[in-house]
Amino acid sequence: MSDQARPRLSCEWLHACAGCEMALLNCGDRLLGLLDRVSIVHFPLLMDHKYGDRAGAGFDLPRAEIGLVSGGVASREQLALLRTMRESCKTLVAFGTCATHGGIPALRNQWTVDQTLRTVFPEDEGECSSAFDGSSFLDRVYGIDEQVAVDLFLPGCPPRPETIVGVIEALLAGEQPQLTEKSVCEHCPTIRTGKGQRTVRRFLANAEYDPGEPIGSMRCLLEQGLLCMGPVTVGGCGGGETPLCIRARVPCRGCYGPVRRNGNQLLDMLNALASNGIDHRAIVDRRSLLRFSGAHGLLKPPEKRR
Amino acid sequence: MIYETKVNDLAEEFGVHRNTIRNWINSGVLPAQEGPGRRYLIQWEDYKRLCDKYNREPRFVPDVAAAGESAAAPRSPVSAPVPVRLGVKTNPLHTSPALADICLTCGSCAGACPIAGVDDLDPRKIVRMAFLGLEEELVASGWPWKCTLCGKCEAVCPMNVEIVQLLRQIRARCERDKIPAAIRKGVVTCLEKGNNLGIPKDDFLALAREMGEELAQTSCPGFVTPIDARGARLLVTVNSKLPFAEPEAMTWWWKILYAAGESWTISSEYWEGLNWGLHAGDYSAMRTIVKRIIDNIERLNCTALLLPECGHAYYATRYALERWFPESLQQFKMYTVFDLLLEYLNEGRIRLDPASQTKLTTFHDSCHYGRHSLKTFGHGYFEEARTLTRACCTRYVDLVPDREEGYCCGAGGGAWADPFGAERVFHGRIKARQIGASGAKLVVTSCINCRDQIRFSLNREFNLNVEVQFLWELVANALSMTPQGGNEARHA
Amino acid sequence: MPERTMIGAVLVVGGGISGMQAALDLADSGYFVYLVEKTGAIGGAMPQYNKVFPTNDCAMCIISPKLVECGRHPNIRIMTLSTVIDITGKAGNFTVRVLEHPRYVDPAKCIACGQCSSRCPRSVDDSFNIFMAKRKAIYIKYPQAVPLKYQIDPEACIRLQHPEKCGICAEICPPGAIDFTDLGREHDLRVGAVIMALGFQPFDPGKTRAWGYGLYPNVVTSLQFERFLSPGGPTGGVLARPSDRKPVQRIAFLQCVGSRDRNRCNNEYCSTVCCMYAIKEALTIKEAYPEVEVTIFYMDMRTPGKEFERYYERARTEYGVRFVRSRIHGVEPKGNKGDLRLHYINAHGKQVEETVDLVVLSVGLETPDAMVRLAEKIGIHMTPDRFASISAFMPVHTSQKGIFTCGAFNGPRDIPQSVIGGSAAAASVSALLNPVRHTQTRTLPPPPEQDVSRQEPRIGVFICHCGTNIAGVVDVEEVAAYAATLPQVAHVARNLFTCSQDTQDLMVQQISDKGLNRIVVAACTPRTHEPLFRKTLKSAGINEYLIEMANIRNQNAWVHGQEPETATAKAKDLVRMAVAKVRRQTARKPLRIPITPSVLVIGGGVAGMTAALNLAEQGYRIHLTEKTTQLGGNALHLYQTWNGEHVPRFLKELKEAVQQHPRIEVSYTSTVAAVSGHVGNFTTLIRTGSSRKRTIDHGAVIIATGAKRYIPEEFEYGKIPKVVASIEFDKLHMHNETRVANGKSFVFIQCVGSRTQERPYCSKSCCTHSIQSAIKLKKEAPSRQIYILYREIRTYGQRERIYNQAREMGIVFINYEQHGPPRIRRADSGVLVEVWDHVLHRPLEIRADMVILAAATLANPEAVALANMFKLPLSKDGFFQEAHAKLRPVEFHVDGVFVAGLAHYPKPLEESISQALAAAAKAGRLLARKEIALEPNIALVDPERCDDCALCIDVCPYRAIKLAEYRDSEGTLRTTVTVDRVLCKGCGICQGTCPKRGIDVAGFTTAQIEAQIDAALESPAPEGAI
Amino acid sequence: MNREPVILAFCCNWCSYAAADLAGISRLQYPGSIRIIRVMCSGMVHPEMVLHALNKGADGVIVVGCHLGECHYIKGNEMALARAEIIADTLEDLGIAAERFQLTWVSSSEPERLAEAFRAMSARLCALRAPATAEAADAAGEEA
Repeated sequence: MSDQARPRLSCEWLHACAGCEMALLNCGDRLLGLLDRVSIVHFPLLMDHKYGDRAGAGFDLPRAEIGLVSGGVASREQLALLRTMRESCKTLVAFGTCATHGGIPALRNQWTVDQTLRTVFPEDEGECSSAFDGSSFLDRVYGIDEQVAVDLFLPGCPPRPETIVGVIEALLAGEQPQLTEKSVCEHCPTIRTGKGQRTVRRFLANAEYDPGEPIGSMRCLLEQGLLCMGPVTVGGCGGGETPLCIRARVPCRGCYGPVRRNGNQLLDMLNALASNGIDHRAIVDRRSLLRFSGAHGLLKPPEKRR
Repeated sequence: MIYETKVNDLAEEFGVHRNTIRNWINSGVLPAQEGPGRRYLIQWEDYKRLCDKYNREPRFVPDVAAAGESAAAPRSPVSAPVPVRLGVKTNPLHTSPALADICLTCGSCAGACPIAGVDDLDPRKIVRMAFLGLEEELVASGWPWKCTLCGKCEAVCPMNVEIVQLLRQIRARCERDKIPAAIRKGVVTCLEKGNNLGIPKDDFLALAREMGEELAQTSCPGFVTPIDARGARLLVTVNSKLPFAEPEAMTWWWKILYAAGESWTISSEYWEGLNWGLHAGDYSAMRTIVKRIIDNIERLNCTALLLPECGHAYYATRYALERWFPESLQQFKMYTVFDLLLEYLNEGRIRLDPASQTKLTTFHDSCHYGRHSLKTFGHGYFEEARTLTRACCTRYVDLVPDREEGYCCGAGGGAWADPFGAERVFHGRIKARQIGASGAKLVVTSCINCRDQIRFSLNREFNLNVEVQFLWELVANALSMTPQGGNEARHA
Repeated sequence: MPERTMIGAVLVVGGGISGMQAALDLADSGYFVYLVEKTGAIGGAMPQYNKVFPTNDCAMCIISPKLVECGRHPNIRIMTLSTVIDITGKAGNFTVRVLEHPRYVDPAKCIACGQCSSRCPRSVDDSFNIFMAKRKAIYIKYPQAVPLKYQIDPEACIRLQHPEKCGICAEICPPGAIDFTDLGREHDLRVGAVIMALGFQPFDPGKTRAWGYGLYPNVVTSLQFERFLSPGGPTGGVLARPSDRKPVQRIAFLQCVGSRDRNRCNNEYCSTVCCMYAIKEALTIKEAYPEVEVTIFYMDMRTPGKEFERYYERARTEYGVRFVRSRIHGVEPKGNKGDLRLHYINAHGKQVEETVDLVVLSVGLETPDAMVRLAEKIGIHMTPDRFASISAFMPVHTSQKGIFTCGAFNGPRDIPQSVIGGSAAAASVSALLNPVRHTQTRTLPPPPEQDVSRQEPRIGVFICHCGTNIAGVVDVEEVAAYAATLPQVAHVARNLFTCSQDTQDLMVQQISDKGLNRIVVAACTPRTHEPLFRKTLKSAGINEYLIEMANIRNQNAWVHGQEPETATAKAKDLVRMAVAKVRRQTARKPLRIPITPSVLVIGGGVAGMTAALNLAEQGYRIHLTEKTTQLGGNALHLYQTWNGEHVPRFLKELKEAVQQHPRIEVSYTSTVAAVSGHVGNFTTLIRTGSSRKRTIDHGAVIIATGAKRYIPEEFEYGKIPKVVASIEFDKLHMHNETRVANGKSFVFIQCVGSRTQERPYCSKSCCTHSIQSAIKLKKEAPSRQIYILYREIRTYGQRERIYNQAREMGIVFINYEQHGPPRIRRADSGVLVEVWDHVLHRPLEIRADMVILAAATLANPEAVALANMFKLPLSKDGFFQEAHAKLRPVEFHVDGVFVAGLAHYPKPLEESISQALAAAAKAGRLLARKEIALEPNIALVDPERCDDCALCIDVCPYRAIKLAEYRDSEGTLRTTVTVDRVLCKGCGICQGTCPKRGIDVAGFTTAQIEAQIDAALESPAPEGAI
Repeated sequence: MNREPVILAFCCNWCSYAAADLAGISRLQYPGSIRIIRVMCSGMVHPEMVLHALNKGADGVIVVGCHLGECHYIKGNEMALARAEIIADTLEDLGIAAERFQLTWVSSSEPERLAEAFRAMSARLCALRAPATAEAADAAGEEA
């Protein structure tokens, strides 16, 4: 298929780490097949592409059928870039949890820009600080859907490579990509009885299990008293198999974001604990439960709290 | 600790008149110092003593005293009185369960009794003591004599404990030389000389004739005091207090009898209309005195009897007749004052002019005619009294409460004659309050004790400023003495 | 009686709570019931009350569902304004002549619109409000009356008195229901049994002037006061002095007015309920007006019932109600401003005079003369206290076979005892008429139900005027116009009374005419009226759950009465919310499961045996487990009942009857080891002896595990041999042991272990028991000295007679409440008891040959395990906690489990027997249905959302949620969350827990709640929002 | 515009909803901006519903259950109590005033208590608004 005939794929990254892009590249043989079917018109991580007049009115991005945007929106520049992406792409995919829910960078939302800057670049530690006046920062880190309309949410930190390719392939085929709407627990094989511990164990504590036995013979980590975010986190990391962290016999960290798009992982998790009579106040930093989904106004700086 | 109060407040607290409080202060019964602003300063102990005397809950309790007074606190064995041993002796007062056993100890009687608390006793305690066998203590106590046997306690008792009967039994059990002198003397004199005051026969007859003549001159032409008139229908007794102290009071009845054209007589012997055997708990005396009346009726061939002045006399006589001489009641009719007056009124034998009395008038029920009669004989003379009173006045008001629930004047049961003046006045405070509250200016009653207590004692002690009349005095004054054809004829 | 002549119908005389309960139990057990009521509406006395003790429930609210249930039961025929004239025939086949007095209003036509009443020119005193308010000559007894049909008071009606005059009501009555020519009718009813629930009348204190009733306006009876407190009463619930409408500062309650009195009346008995209702009224005042001083003057506070003592204590300590032990002799006015004076003697023996604003006379209960005459006519023996004469062993049987009795006609009693009596009478009738069960009843087949699940919602909105209750405040027309604009609303109607029978018919019509498939009723509260409308939907052929109510009366018009605009706006919001919710309503079907027709009775005491025997006679198989080796339980220690009946003889007969009954199987030395299943289908593991186990299937269970006795630690018990507990004494006494035989002086000490801080409850039967023992001792040898040291003598009801008898015999009663408990010392040849006298306030010393301690009754410690197995609550004192202290006294919230006897609370024998019969009635009523329909408002798992995270499992209080294993299509073993439809009660705790909306209670789904929230906040933009 | 604060009240079927009915029977008055949503048990209310209501513009949310120990469903109100803590925590995280959410207990016989809870919450929310209103007025003044 000629470059002209192939559907165009545009990839942009905002407040992100490149992990999602790496995941896309990590999909092995299927990448080759994909490259045959799409024309990558924009992908800053892979190839140099001029943005046009950076200082002037805006960016100049190629039009594309599919746009992948990773990372949340943290600066005015990223916002402008995102808007341009939206205009230039037919189908816009929020790519990875930073894009869908702010991700790790949105932990910043607990503080004001000023506080963040002063913490990260203390004034007495060299001249770097002066380079950032903060004026280019937005007041907080946004999920991209807070700023523009998004057609598809593909969460994950990073999303599973096979899923990424599957989504793109589905879009190419004109189908609605099938992503699970259920939680991590759906494919978690651990033994659940509904009778859990009444306390939350320290994060550093290990799960109890027999290393010789399969995962399926291990007791549910939450019921063991480990703070497993599985029930409130949307699944998909295991691709229909045992979720990744569980495979490593560590509790889910919640990296796919809330199980329902508008859900609140913190609230749901605390509610789950409280309803089961577990002392939720034992959690050292409860807001860390929003470590992947602090956008959408769920994390706020302290002075705004009345 | 000083209790600071005003005379008014203290009077209200104890339910007595301020004059009484002043009397107490002046006489030293209640030591008090005059303080600023017309206040009196009273030592807590003195105030407490007064409260104890009338067994009233003190209104003012200093914190220090309260701490030591807590009733719930266990009493130390050292200060505790010697326990009463129960079940040791059998109880001779214990003649019937209705006298005490059935008592619920509910306190109704003690709450109703106007002198409950005096001497730290009340009807409930009396009943309880009788029940628990503390008879000697009871008999030695002055309380049964301070009690007017008004029967308010009995009327309210849900178990119908016969408290008055019990008290009479206690009175009866008292050594004769221990009972109040006046009562003892009255009974003895009556038995010996025919009347309580020992008025000689000649003196009485002379006085009766003289009063009759006066009456004939003033309002009843042709009236002659009928003495020993054989064959007269009605035998009328005379309360010895009247010829002794206020002879003209006899003539009110005479005037009515005259107006009604009654055929009546007074006996020259044993004309006494009192029967203090009842008060003394001396049933034998009571019986003797009643027997004399029966003898008089038989001797004079009368068919009806009237004891005109005194509630207790009617009651005692009726009681004795029913108990010891039931056959006599078949032979003659025993009238109450009300029965007779109503009969005259209803038969048109007398006519009454209400306009003769324009003061606001009330009627005070005698315990014996009212409550006791109701209880003992099945009928209390409540409505009759009011019908008659209303017929003689333009404005009438009831006392509240009255009738069966009425309060004793404070002088019943022989108390008018007894030496317990303070208690009598204290008892009368409720009557005084009632009269005051009614606004009546004229109190009508049917018993000489009641009249005297209200007229002489309560009027003074409580500044009542009311006129007190006998019912028949009121009736006599209201009589329309228009010439009635038959009157003279019948007398002739 | 040959079975073929028996009749499967029952006459219940009296429409009070007891009669209603009997009627409902019988009608549901397969018998047709005629419920004859002498007034124009059923309900009896309860609708007049403001609240009920000790739950403080609103009386009207708890009784109204029962009223409605009676009103619409296909097998209950309510005959109002009717009296029984004569009963002939015999058990199984009676003919009853009933006189139905004219109502002058055709109930079939009357729509209760109230126009007649509003136009009626004649006002008379309203007896429902005890003459403190007026009603018209044409009236309904009370607004919630069943049947809700107007009636004409012929005495008051101008037209009926003067045929040429008035007649306005007939002219304006829209359906033309008024008929001045109505005549009385006589009916001859053929029934198999009769239940006399004739009720009581309050004592009339106006018979004597002492209390000032009728003389001073500020003296009222407790029932009048109840009306004052009632929001529906003459003052609208505002407390004010009748004389001058001034606020009240001081209130005095005078107890025992018309009770325990042989002087001012002839009611020697205790009316049982007055202490508690006085406390209740006092509490109600204190809650509403804490500054008001409330004093209760009493002789003995009689609070022997369950939770009564705590109620009393709470009134005293928490609410500051003052209790003064002194009977008030009378009430006098003070001044002319309406104040009242009380003079009394306080506990210390001191004189006290007090002024109060209001005196409430706690009037007693008595049987109306007409009822006494009726009883005489049909040959029912009466007690000297003019109540039906009943045996403690057969507490609902009259002296006439086949005629039963219950409620206050059996002696003064409170609501739960009346309810228990009603059920007990029903059980006894059920046993008698079992052969002809279901012969007179009818079942109406429900119309076929159309499937609306695929239809677009077509919502019908019915907006109620509720007379003027709603329309007087809310602009109903505006609301209706607004409702019509809402999406998917296909029809809007306004009704004067949406709940009236005619509107129901109209609704059915409109549902079919307009093709409605979801209904919103904007009216009162779903708590009372939803069942009614559900039934209407059902008869209209659509699923009964496709309804939502908008509460625009109780929660709108009534609470914003002064703000019509606000109320109208709110009504619109509420309608919009209801529409939003009903749109998402789905059809539901109750789960019907067959019932195992047998009953497990746990405990072989009198309660257990009575229940077992009755149910066996009703035709069910019974398994009775007894943990010891013999039947009899605590009654084995009893000698006689309060009225002198011989217990051992009764017990022997009962045991034999139980042992010989073919349908009863008894397991001795047996206990319950495990329980599974649910109402209708329990499976219970019984352990017999140490090892043998067996499984029993049963549809219901009756817990009658009894109680145990307290072993005293006080009063030198166990140290001095002459100090014994009462139960031991009874044995010694029965055998005339030398200590008893030679004894000259006996001291009984009451409340040993009861009414303490540790056990703040009264053991209820000890006063009666000690007095009986004392009387027996005294009868044996009148010279014996007998002392009963007590805190409160609680010979409630007609037991007061034996208290009176005891005193009359010279038994000494000494109250040790004030001065502390007696001191016991060993003496040379006996025991020295020192106690202070409560009247003389002096110490007394008694040399006793024996001291008998009335030891408390304690909860059976084994109840805990049983409660856990059946998931039943226990009270703080360890007794089983019934579902509702007033109206569900033998049931639990767990269906199919019932309680009777001492397991519930300490009580005397006849109350245990009554309760056992009541429990049998409930079990029988359940089994008679043959299958059970379970409420479908339960949690449902959405398999689309649920991912088996198991968070909901542990939160379920009923353990209804489980992880079930299954193999998926590929054969892998997987788990899934399942809800047990029977165990689930629909609380939605799971729903509140689930992070993914994977589980929802039908009818209250998260989506519905969310829709309601959205609809609520959809109103015109909240300008100036915070 | 001086609007009364809009409050959503989740009332459990057995106690508080019954009390709300009784408040009507007793003719108690409370602010007209209360909207009651009937739930079977206070334990049915998911914290998300509270947040949802506040996000949708409710000025306050009150959850009313049976008194502790008196839950019709044994422990639903304890559940609500535990959730109230996390709701409070979450509101803090979201910078929403704690006054906007309240959990309280009312038995079916305590209509006055319920009405008082409604009145008190409304008053609290008004008080909360007062400074904001002042600010708004200032702002309006500046604009002018």
